[in-house]
Amino acid sequence: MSSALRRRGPYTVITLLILFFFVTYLFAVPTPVQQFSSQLLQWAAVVAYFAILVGTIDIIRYHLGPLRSKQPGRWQYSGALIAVLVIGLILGVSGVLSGKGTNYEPFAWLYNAIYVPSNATIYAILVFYIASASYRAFRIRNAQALLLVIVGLIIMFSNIGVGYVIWPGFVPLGNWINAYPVAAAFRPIIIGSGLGVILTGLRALLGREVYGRE
Amino acid sequence: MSWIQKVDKILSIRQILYLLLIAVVLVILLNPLAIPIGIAGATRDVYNYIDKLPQNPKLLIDVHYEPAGGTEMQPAAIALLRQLLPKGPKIVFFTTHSVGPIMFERLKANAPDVFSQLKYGEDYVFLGFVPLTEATIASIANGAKEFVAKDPYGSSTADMPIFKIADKATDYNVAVCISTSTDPVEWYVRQIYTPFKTPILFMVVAVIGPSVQPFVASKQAVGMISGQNQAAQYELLIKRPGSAVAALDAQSGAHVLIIIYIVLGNLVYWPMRLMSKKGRKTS
Amino acid sequence: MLPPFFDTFGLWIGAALTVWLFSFAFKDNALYKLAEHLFVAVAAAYSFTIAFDGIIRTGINPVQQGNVSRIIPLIVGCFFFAKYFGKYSWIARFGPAFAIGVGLGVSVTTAPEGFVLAQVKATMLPLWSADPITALTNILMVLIVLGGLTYFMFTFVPGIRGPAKKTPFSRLYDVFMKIGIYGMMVGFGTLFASTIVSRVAYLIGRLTDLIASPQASVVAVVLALAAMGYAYRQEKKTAVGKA
Amino acid sequence: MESVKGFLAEKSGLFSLGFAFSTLPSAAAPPPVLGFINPGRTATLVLLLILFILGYLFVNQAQKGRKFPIRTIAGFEAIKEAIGRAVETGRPVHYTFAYGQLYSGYAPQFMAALGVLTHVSKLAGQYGARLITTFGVPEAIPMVEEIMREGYRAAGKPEMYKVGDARYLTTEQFAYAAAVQAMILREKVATNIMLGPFAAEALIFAETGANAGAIQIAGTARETQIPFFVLVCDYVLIAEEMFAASALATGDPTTAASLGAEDVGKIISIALIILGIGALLLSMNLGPLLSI
Repeated sequence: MSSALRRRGPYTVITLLILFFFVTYLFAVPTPVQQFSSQLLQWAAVVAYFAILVGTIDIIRYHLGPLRSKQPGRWQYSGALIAVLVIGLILGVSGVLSGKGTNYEPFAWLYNAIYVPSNATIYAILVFYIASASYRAFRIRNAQALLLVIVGLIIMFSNIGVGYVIWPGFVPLGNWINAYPVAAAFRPIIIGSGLGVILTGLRALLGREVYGRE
Repeated sequence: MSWIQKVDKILSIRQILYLLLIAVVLVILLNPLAIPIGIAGATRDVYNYIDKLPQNPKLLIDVHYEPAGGTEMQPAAIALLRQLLPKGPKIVFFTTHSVGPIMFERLKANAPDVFSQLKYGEDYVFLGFVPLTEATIASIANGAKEFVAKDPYGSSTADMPIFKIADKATDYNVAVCISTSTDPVEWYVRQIYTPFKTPILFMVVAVIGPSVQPFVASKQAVGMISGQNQAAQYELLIKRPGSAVAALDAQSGAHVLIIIYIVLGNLVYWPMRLMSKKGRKTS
Repeated sequence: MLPPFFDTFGLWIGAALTVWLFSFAFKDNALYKLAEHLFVAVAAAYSFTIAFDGIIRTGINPVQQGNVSRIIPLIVGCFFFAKYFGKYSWIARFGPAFAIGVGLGVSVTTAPEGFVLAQVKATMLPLWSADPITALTNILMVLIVLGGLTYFMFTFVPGIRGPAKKTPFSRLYDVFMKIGIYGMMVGFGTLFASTIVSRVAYLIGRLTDLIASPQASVVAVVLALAAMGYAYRQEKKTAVGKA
Repeated sequence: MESVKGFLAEKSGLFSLGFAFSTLPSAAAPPPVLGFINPGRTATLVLLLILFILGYLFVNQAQKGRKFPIRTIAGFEAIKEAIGRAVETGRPVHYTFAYGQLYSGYAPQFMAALGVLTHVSKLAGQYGARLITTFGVPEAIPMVEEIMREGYRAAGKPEMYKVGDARYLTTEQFAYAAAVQAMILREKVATNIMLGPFAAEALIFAETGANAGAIQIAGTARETQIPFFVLVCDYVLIAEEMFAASALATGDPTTAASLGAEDVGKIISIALIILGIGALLLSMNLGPLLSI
């Protein structure tokens, strides 16, 4: 029993759920069934919160490794990480239990001082990479690259004030490129991803998708 | 090594380019240039659409951006709220980004003129963080009040007057997705527009703007504000220039630097390529 | 309330972390690693808190208010933790299975209209119009879409079963493949150029914050330079040692 | 200045999109189609049924031996040459496939990346190249180890597999990115292959690989990252090409069969577009038919 549940269980759950939504979305079903489908959606959203909890536990477990083995050049960082994480957890959970949530002052201080600037900066590093990539990558090696570079330059000029000063037409031209050729260029990718979703659904139904396998 | 290869070598030193970039942005931030800004048709379309909304419009807004994207998305969000304010909007805010609650508090703090005139629970409500899944968006669309029993401040949603008029996707005049990622954008299309035909409006970072264009072109979305440049244009349209307009001068500076590097890259590349071809022929 | 000292302290930490994380672009160093680990720690603590809060508001509170069925997702959610208990780790797969099943259920049913039919419908454009710009725009759009769709076909394409003679049909296929590639280049050029706006915006945001606390920034820059110099020297030493 | 703006406003009106303002649903719900299909969803039902039935038939036929050939994909073909070059230079091949949870919306991309990895490790075994795989997907650790070990074993060189060459890093984006970046530079990789749902780190890797002078082959179905790969890398697998490459790599007939079913979906789309345009010629609008 337990082995059958183990092997077929998750796959059966996925199959039943897909079929249920297939029917309730497409066919006129009685109102209680419709309501139940809305219930299922809410349940799935609640379940998704738990994945985040597990993610945090995984991070702690991962960093306990270097800390335990005193891995040179790493254990100090892992130690600092776990210490700050635990402080953050204590502050955060006590904030939630006290009813103030994330607005609990010490916790708010922690994320405003560390999280907000770090998050913003870590993405801002990318500006350097895109700048140096522009120097080497935007070279006209062939006809395709020529088109890419010309369009890129037009869009750059249409996005900034300097472009508008040089030639006001850059703005409507950039707008046109975005609204028509670019929309058309990404349309096949969107159609493809839509078809991909449908086929993923079918493969899951047939038990051939990764979630259905043992 | 020929002189042109030496030039290439100098230009390839990444650290020089990085320092130049920081210097250009820093200098312009300290000495604004007030370069005029042209307004794109797409921005005007959004402005006109919001302008034509009836009195007391009902909106659903997903604050899906993190501090990094905030520089781009917050000005657009504030401009939208300022344009809506005279109409007496009813807004249900929520966020599918774990940092969303921080960003919402910052949005409130940075637009005191808007939020001081809206009454919590009656004119607007914040549902807090809900996980980033397609089922979540569908749940919000099927009835936000039932899904989230209490707001993050501890009040029960069941008693809030706003949910009597704005609870399900069909109640809203427009659903706004302010996003740094394509996921919520795609799920808005699939779970809010497709089943309920509720008009949706995108406010996205410039990175994902182009890839979202097909949904705007197919009229599945009523419009899109993409990136800091369009946020600045939006600020100009509502006649309240803010941080996006202020940033656009520095944008110009950085762009010009990058464009110069692109041009130099090609000026260096072609002679080198021709030379290496010649070299191969003679050898 | 926190003592006012914390406000200044917070600004200093913020400025220091900004500079240290930036230093990564120039040279990986110890202060960058420290900043990165602090970031991950607070981020993890933050998301845990926010999820915990969410579980209470959408799971436990409704149960308290009488919506008893909400206990089901709470139980299914607890399955996730089974993965830490070797023997019962298989139970953990029911959590994701439930989430994936519902996710696929709602996406498979809405994708045909939302992602395929609506896009197809929007491409049914009149190829002629009194206004030449509209007509040309429409022709261009239709060609690019058909070209892209052709490009993404893998099985049912001419000449797939062995080298075949060029037929008019296979030539047409080649032409549309080309149109598809060039169309995508327009899209990618635009995307690249737009990305610059976002990235520069991030930089502007960071520098604006640093300008707000100049002393802290200067101190942080000096420390970062020292750390980078140290990392550089260490690297040279090991390089010499290896040689 | 104002006049210029006015001119532009007029001009941009020319280019702006016309919006339908009447998209609000009408209050009275229309009755079900044929008495049981929800209004507006008939076309969805038809398309889903066609694809499900065809997909099922194709997968069935594939299991019984029908071949679904796949067109050549330049980026996939290039893997051979790129690994060859790594052997010539005596430097390693690096393969990475992004970070995240396996059981998520990105599962198809992760699985495609693992599929291509089987091909890469087979070739690495045949040519005797050292392969280093880095990734941030914890659930994939056993699969990656098994695939790499098998690649060397099949070529009769099991001793070439070293435990440390299958490197799970972390699920944290920038920690993963920093580690991969450092690895590319330290090991001076000759061939850098990147396939998977990369986010912002795509450009970091591509730039670093270019600095290390590696031949780079990259692919992702995250459309926002494709431009960086197109610009910086030597070969790119654009969006669905990645899935096709995986089918080629594993030789799994059912994967090829479902790609065939997707092709049918695209043929239907092309046919509908051409039909729709043709109907417009006869001043008929087929558009509304797609939303009955």
